[in-house]
Amino acid sequence: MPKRLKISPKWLFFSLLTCGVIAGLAAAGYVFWVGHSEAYNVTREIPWGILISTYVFFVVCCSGLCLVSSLGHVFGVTQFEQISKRAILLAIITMLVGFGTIAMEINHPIRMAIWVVLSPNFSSPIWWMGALYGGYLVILCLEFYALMKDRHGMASTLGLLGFVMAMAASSNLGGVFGLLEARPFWYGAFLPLYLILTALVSGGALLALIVYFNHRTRGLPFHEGERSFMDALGRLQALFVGLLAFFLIWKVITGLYGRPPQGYEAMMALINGPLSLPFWLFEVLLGLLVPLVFLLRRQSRTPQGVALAGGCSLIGMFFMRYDMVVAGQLVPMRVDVGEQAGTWLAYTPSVTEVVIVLGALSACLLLYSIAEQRLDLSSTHT
Amino acid sequence: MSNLFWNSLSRRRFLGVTSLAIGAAALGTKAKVMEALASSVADGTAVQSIRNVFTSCGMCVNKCGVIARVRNGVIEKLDPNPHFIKSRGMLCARGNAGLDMVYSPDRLKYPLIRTGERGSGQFRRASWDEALDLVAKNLNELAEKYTRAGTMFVSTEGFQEHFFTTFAECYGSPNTLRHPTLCLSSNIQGFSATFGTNPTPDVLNADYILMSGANRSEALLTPDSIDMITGEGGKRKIVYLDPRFTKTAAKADEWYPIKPGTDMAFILGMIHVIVTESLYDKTWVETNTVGMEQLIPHIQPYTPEWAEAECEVPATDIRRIAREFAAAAPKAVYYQGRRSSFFDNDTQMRRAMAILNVLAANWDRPGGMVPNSKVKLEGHDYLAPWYEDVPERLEKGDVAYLSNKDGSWKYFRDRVLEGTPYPVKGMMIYKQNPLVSVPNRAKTLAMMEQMEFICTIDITMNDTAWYSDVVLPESTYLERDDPIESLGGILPVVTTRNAVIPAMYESKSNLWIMQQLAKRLSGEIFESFNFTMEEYRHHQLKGKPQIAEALELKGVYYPKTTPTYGKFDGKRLKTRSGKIEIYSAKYAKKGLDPLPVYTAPEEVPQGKFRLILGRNAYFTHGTTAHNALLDDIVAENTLWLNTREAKRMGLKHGQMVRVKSPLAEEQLRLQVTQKIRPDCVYLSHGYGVLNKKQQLLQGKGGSDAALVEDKVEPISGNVAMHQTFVEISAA
Amino acid sequence: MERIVACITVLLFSVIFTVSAMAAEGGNPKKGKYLWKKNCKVCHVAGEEGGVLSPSTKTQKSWDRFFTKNKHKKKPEAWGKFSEKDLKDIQQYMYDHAMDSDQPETCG
Amino acid sequence: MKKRRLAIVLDTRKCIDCKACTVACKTENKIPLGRETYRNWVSEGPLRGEYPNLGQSYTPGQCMQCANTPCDRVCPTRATWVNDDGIVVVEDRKCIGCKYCMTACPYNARYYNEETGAVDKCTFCIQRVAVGEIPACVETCPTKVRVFGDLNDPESEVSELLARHPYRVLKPEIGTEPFLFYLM
Repeated sequence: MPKRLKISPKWLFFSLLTCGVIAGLAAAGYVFWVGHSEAYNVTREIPWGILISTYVFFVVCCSGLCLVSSLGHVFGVTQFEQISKRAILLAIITMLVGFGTIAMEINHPIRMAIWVVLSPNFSSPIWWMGALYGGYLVILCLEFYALMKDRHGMASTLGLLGFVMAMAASSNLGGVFGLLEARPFWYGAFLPLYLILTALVSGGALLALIVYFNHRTRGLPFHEGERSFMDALGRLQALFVGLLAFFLIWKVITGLYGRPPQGYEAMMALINGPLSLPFWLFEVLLGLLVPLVFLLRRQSRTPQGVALAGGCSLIGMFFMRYDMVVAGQLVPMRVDVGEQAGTWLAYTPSVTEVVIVLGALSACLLLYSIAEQRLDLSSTHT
Repeated sequence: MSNLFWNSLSRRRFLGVTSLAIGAAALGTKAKVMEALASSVADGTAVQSIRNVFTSCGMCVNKCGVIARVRNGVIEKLDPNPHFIKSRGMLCARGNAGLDMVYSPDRLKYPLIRTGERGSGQFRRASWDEALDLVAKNLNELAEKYTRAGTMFVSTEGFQEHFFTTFAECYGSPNTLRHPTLCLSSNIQGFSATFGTNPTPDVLNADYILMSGANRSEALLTPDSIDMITGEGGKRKIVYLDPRFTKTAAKADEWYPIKPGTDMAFILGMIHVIVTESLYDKTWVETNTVGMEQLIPHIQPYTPEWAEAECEVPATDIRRIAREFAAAAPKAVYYQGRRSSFFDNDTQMRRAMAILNVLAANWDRPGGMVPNSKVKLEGHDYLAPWYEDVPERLEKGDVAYLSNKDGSWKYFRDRVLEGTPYPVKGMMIYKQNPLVSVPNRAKTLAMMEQMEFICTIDITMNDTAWYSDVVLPESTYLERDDPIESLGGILPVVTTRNAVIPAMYESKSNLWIMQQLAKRLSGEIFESFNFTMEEYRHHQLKGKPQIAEALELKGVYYPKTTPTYGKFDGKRLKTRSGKIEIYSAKYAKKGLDPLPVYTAPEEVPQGKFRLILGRNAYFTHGTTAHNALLDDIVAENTLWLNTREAKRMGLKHGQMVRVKSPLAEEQLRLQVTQKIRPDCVYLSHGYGVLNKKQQLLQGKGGSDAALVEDKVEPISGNVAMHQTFVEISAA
Repeated sequence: MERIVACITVLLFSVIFTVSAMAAEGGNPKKGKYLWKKNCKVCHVAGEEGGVLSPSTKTQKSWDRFFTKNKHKKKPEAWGKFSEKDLKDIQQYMYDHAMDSDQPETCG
Repeated sequence: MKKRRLAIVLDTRKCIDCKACTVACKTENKIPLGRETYRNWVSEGPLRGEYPNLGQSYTPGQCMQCANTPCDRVCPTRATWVNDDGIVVVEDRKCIGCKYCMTACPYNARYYNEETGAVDKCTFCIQRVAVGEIPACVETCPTKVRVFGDLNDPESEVSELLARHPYRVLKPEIGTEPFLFYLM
């Protein structure tokens, strides 16, 4: 009889994530080998695909973590302080992974590093994106250092600075899209504000998950204080998600009302077009309605309920980024083929693109899990 | 090893190598390229070797003027020659894509001898000596066994085709078979029977142009395609008849989706109006033509109302168009187009067209039908040996008016298959690709199957080469010196080809190949080929130094820049009567209709569609589909089906469909469009190949040659390609 | 069906006509071409004694007249070396490719 | 020397959609093969009417060399700019391949060139213009749809054409101030 192999859940969890990361790295290697045009399904009409939307997902998560966790050590909402370290650590990780994802999308990341410094264009939202997120990363690192070293004064100051940077960076990221006159679906002040709000939703959702899984994996019971924290977080999330629902409703209404050129077609791509599945199933149902139901009902606003709502929101957010990035490009800039012209262009991510995204998600979880194992992230205030 | 080198470089890389070259030389960025070029011009020192070579395009029959730019031995760009008046200083997509003919990785690179079954594509590389010896041996043996008529010589137009037909004549075979009976022979026949020649419509100066299926925006013909658009357009009107809404239709003032095969009814209806309403110049017709008195009674039954029932163009429009046409005369022209291999009544249809032109009194007048001018060059004299006991052309007598030089593809192939009156067992092919270009591919295959020897000279492994025993690589038009060529037209030009770069791989010019074969056959035959291209060209220009000088300076010679009209005034035409023949006594004598008599085309059977063929501006016949630059524009042919019919049949745009004709079934992608009559389907020519070598064409589109039945027009021997009915179903 | 009959009739007629024309003239045009090129073209090119001449210089009628009446009046001795059969062959070639012959124009 | 403002005036009524311009551009500018790699194009307009009353227009286009230049504005590394002749150029070595300019261009005039490793676009054949030649697309066009010239020269053919004829630009509502003018 061979010795019975015992597979612990932890072992399985880590090996799965490691496999994901390896797959992602392999895909990245493949991209370096064959080149972007071969590996990716992005086209000249739709130059930005799932890698960009995943990047947006990650960096907005990062901003959100910072914004929500600032409620603790910046604004002194004590209930939130217990998770400051974890929030900042995850923020750093999501940003790094986000940067990794966009590095795969950009053809020349090294050229970028050189020329954004030597030849900056201050009118370019992407330049500002780099500058803001770069600066923000430094602040996050310092803040994490301060938290780990229990330098609360420094942490608070840096937290405040980080809060401002998070607002600036995420709204500027909205500006990357919102400043393109060529793309009516994106153009305008909506996206910068929307990105701040979605940052809050993502941040809240992630915090709920952090707290919940911290307890679950360590087998800790939820004490009264933690239950009330989760309840407060749940209420806050309900507010954010509710606001988001209104944002979305008005975006849809303005997209359809009067059928604005191009904006209408892009909106229809979501409502009854190539993106309707991710839109209705993931973005609306899973991302908005399910969390709202869990968060508004007192009975379900338990730690589990809030965490579940957070998980759903987060999945919804991932698809929401995808919908936003792709829908803005689906309407042709130019009709080339006369009679045969369709309303929409086509984009489906390639296997390589999907594997890179899965690798990025795995890397994010893996890094965080390792950090949880290696560092003492428990709050000194509890 | 050069072939391996080219194999290892992908197409993309090729273009990349040159771009790297320019990049490296000019220090990086495009902005720098500009600076480098600017400075090199400023101080007069070129950084690298750049040559500009005058030559003529070889991508289709037009032979437009080209300036080839060669950088460090690589052809970098083909530009139009602005002096080349025939092409109005332009170069089309194909002309620009000529680069890929030279640098395509799929080019034939060295002589090949078949090792496997025919059609298996198994060849081995051979030396020129071995391959040529084998061809000569077979030619001798075939002559021995089947007489010299037992080998057919298949070719199509080109500046070096002459050497091939000369070789055929010197070898002693009467059986040369060229492309005109797949193209325009009925057109030539109909117009020549009327005018003694096939004149050129003066598109530039015409005020009123009628066109039947001559798709000049897509089947480009210089200068007509350009003049149609850029002519003095103030009073210009174009009326266009075509079952398809082509790009020419998009440019026309009026488009009528005429019922295929009924153009003659439309024309007769117009003639009826012009004759009965006396809208023609009676004095002119009286002095210059014969047969008006027979036409007047002949045309009586062909009223516009009758015509409407046949051709589906409203009688009121026919009447109006006839009156407008007559009012615009003599600057009104019924443009005869080029390919006329549509229906079995085509010669008579072109006769009707010619007669309508006669009634416009536009012969040899501005904006009318102008007889071609041509600059005379010294001909190459040769003396083909005399062989006793060589029979006449195989299909002699099968066609009312058979061209000795061109033959008639349909009848010839049938005779080979029957083996009567004598067997033909050898096939020499130059530049033509009959498996793609001749309707009823199965028959062509069967004909090739019964051949004892087939040799193809081409630049690419096309279907015909694929089924050959010996394949000889010719150098492309950009790698050869060609004879001086005189191109006729309203404004004739003289042009030539100069080797832009040396021939790549082991490819050779056709002249060289013919010389080598001649040498191997006999000293007497070689006598006719014993010259260099330089000597040949020198002889052509004997006593005409002005041409040599113009070719040197401008790449083209033209004696005049404005047309001469009326040069035939008072002169005898090349008809029996010496006049324009409305009534053809010559036809009457042969038992043919002396005046065009309308016969209605067969109705489309229930549940079927009429298959019609055509072109787009991105490739030439079967020869340029395999061009990477053009493949980027159109990658395959599609089957056009009217939107209404597609809806009725539940077929969707872009899906694969089966097209079934009585001969074959092909599969291709469906294009649902309003741009075609509901009773027709259309596909463009040149796809659905059999060979496994032309990478870009593998699995692309369907073959028209496989589907189309070999119906024929008996007066000219031209095939009738629009008389095949097909069934469509989802694949 | 009618059309097929028509086609066959046309074909029959054309065959009969070609055959009868041949019978009437009796020459072998290919041989005629050879003889013409070999013997006559020496003088009948630009700058030579005979001046430029080709089959398409004259009409069928004038070729017939030339061979039956004129018989190379300008230089009868050039005529002498041909046999009766040779002359028939040359005449046939000239006739077949005369200015108003049935030989159609071509392409390229 | 007075600054030039180079422009192309197009008479689309002459365009037969033969795509000579596209192939000429591809060879002149060493553009990699592929259906997505091109600097200029001919658009088939929507089919007007119902069978048998149909109409269709063909509209050639390329980079509009906008004066109010969205791609220039958004490029993070200033790899693209408008030169003294009014031509929007790309400096390959500075291009990071973020493709922001591609999303910013309302005409889809840019594509990523894998061989040069940079976003690429029409430059009015800057290498030809520098030595006094006209762009390849202008030269090769059978029906001479395009006329190329300097709008700062009141005597130039483009200036005259724009003075004499009504014209339009593409997507004027976006405010890009394009320098490709379409005669009406």
